[in-house]
Amino acid sequence: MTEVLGSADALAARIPDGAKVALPPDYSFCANALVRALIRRGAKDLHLVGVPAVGYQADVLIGAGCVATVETAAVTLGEFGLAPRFTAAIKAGTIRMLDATCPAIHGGLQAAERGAPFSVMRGLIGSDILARRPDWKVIDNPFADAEDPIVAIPALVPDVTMFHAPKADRLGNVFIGVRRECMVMAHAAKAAFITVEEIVDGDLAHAPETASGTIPGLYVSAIAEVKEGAWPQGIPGGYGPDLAHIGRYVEMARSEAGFAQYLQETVLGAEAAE
Amino acid sequence: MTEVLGSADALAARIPDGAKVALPPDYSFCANALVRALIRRGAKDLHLVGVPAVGYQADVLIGAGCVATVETAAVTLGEFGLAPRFTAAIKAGTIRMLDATCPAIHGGLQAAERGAPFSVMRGLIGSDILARRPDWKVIDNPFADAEDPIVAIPALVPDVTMFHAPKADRLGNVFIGVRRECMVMAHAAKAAFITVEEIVDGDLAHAPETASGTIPGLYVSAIAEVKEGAWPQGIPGGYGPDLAHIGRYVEMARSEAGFAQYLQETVLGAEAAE
Amino acid sequence: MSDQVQLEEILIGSIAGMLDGLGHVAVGASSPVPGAAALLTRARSNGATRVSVLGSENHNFFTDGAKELFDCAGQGRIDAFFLGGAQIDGKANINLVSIGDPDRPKARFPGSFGSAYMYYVVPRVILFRLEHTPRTLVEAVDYISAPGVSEPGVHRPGGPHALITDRCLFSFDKSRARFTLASVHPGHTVEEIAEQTGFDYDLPEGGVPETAAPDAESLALIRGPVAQQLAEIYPSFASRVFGIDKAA
Amino acid sequence: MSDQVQLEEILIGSIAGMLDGLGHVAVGASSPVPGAAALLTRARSNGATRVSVLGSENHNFFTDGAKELFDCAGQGRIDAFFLGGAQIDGKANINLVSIGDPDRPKARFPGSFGSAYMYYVVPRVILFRLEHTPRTLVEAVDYISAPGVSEPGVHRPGGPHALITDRCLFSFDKSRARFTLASVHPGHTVEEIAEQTGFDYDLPEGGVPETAAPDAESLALIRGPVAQQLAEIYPSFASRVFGIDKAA
Repeated sequence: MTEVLGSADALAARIPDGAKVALPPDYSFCANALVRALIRRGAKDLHLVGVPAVGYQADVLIGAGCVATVETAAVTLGEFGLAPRFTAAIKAGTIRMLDATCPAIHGGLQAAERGAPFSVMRGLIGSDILARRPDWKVIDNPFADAEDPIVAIPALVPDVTMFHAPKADRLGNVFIGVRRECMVMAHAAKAAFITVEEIVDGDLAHAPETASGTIPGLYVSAIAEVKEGAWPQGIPGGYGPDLAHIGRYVEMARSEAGFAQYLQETVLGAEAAE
Repeated sequence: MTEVLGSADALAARIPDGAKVALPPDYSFCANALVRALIRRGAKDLHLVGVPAVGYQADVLIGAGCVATVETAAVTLGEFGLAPRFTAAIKAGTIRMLDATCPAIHGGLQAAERGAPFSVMRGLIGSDILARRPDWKVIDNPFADAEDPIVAIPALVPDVTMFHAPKADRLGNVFIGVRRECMVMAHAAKAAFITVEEIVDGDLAHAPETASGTIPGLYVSAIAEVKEGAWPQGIPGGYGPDLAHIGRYVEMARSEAGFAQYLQETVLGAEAAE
Repeated sequence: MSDQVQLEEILIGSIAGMLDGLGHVAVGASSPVPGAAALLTRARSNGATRVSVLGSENHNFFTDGAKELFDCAGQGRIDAFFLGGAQIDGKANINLVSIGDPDRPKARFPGSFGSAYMYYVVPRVILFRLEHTPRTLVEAVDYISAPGVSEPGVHRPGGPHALITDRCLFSFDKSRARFTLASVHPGHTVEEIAEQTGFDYDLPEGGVPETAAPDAESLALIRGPVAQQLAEIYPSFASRVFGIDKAA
Repeated sequence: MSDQVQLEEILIGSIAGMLDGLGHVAVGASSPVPGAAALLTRARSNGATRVSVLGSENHNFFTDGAKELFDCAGQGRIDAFFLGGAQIDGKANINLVSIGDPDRPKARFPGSFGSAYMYYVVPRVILFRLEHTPRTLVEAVDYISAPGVSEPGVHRPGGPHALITDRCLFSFDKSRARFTLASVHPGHTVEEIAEQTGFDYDLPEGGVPETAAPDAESLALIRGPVAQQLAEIYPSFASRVFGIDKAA
């Protein structure tokens, strides 16, 4: 059964060092309170998977030294430009980068969702993305009359999927609406730790107005109610991003010292609040 | 843009002879008014694809001589037992049967949805299903250390997807709720012809309580409002099946003469009403 | 409903005994006895065992369409499932398709449904067949919807665990691809099983026990909450076996 | 906003000219000029052209999550898309990843996003790069996020159609894997393009025309409804170029 926990920090305690952690893109449901809790608990050697891209979440975790590997189609702060701690880490060679392309991330997760060892996809052939991914294979399309190489992407099984959703019920059902990548991420992963704006009464998986956008509790390891748990990002259909804060982050994170001060102000002292 | 047509018969006129037509299972959204309209227009040589199983819809179409091929994991009338016209046609050898298993149908449609030439799936090896499907291939899993045969299912691209949904809007957006197989069927097919209980005002793809269960009009070729268009089957969340009618169907359809009488009573004279 | 323990109740109790402690049991459409067994297991677990009954509104939480059952099984999230067969043979091959030449069969059944996947990936598949005769339990099936065992090298985490019929319970040994007669239901005999079974099977050392009836607590659960829940999904079964009409 | 036609308006009109008559144009995140061009095309088609703008609430109808854009393209339902690149070379290879050795790069960019798929499957990909210098338009990219052309035998229904910059428009010939200078924007010269372009390209016979400004009707649409729609998606762009604040 889905555990109902009291805080993002309680969820973070269940995400082990070295875990392969799937994160949604900035325009989806980012669990930033849980990101901060992971930093506070001193998480190490995380393998982040951006589904299919990732931004602030990854940058903060990288800056705080929690990350060994980033696997994604892009790391970007959108209109704020390059992610400073990611860029610094790549230049310094302190994280391993597994560049991908969006549908390869989706295809790997869908293979995991289907219990298949791999998915095949068009594209990629002739790119340096493929050339630098020996874990992907080019095979022959067995249905083609002539030579027809196609890329096989192995099942991508996250140890943990984490995101911040608008609501859950006490049975562990989590409403994600049209942010369906969060459902695939939960299906594909071994565990899902989800913060929500609100834990509500009733059964979201059976109420007609929510059922089609709800992840059943079967796939949800634990939830915690965390108000504004996406901050400083927004939650689609809810509040918007805190653009002033993100702008300040980008300024401070240009230097290691500035980033350390940001962590001190925004993350390390925030335990009581989350 | 999605066409809004006046009747099931107008939709049926757009479904050509020989089309590969995807149909949902009995417990989903069956477009039986459109089935009757296809019979009235004298459709021929249809290749039915049951996603993943099919029942009354297929049996009536087979009995009326509209069907050349059935591709599905099962043809069943559920608690009413075997589908009589299907069974008779199989014994007489008058239709081609492509037996499948449920996840092979889903895998083929998902390959089509993804624009991939095939999906791979576990299972099937050693079965007569596989032995009798030369259009499926066994390939080596390129990610395995040892021999690891796995079945490749080619993309299943229906010419037409047809079903009966609770509602659509005038933009062609169609609400299907948790009956997500209907969304995959629409994504995978070249055309989708959909009857609905009701055409409503507004934009279902943007209203929060319907968006997550809505197929965007991009995938919908044409719709028609047909009240009780699933009859004699029900529509989940709406009306239930007409068990007395289905029971009578099963009795009448035991013989060719009885089926002909059923068609005369239920289908051929119903044009004005649909 | 009489006070005597009915065959269905023995079957329900016996199947539930094979499900206790599992996390998630899924039941296909039109399977009232396995469905009742799964609901009994859930009741005895105080809800720790999840149950998915296809075709049920209340006991089915899937929200991703017809594919989710199979995806869920492929993810390793379904611990037990039920399959039947027009024919079942001594190697636990099942036939859901046809008798005779499949191209011009003497009998045609609905089809294989998800068996050719579920049988491979669900760890504990329980075969359930109420008609136990030499016609249904055969030496070799006419059509293999799904094989009981696979060649080495074929990925197969799942497979048959047992076969329960209206006469007896067989266990299945995957390494030897053979059934063993595990117990005989009350009122039936070892000799009768031998006569009515078309395939070879093993007998346990020390004799064949009688299939146990459910204990009093389980019987109360079966006749109480389980029967009530069943009435929503299988009204005619609940009415016939438990005399319960579907709740409004 | 002055009455003079601005560079952005010329770009918008020029791109829209390559989109007219298409059924569905998709625009990636952070692409205001291509987004405006797609919206202009839709306005000129009376809504017959569908437009999907990633990151927009109003102009994005997808309901199947982040994968739907790519699925939709794979199904052949997207006729045109836009890509850029930190570097673009003369064979239309694009680099969205890094400069120098990718393991210890001199510069690192966000990454390839969906380019290594969309570039292969969308029939008409328009490359868009506002900084036209020898540093961005290079002989050979340092990292191929997606190649401009593919070997025979590689499934590739899609690919580059044109490259538009702040100085000019190049067309692309897939069979020869070469760009041709198609037109030069007002205020720029053929000589300047030669100086500022790091790759070889062809010149058309009969001279290089000037890129046409949008006609009066199109200009009115750009400055009217298109600018209003743009303000929802790209408020800072709409404010800077059209002096429009985001609608409430």
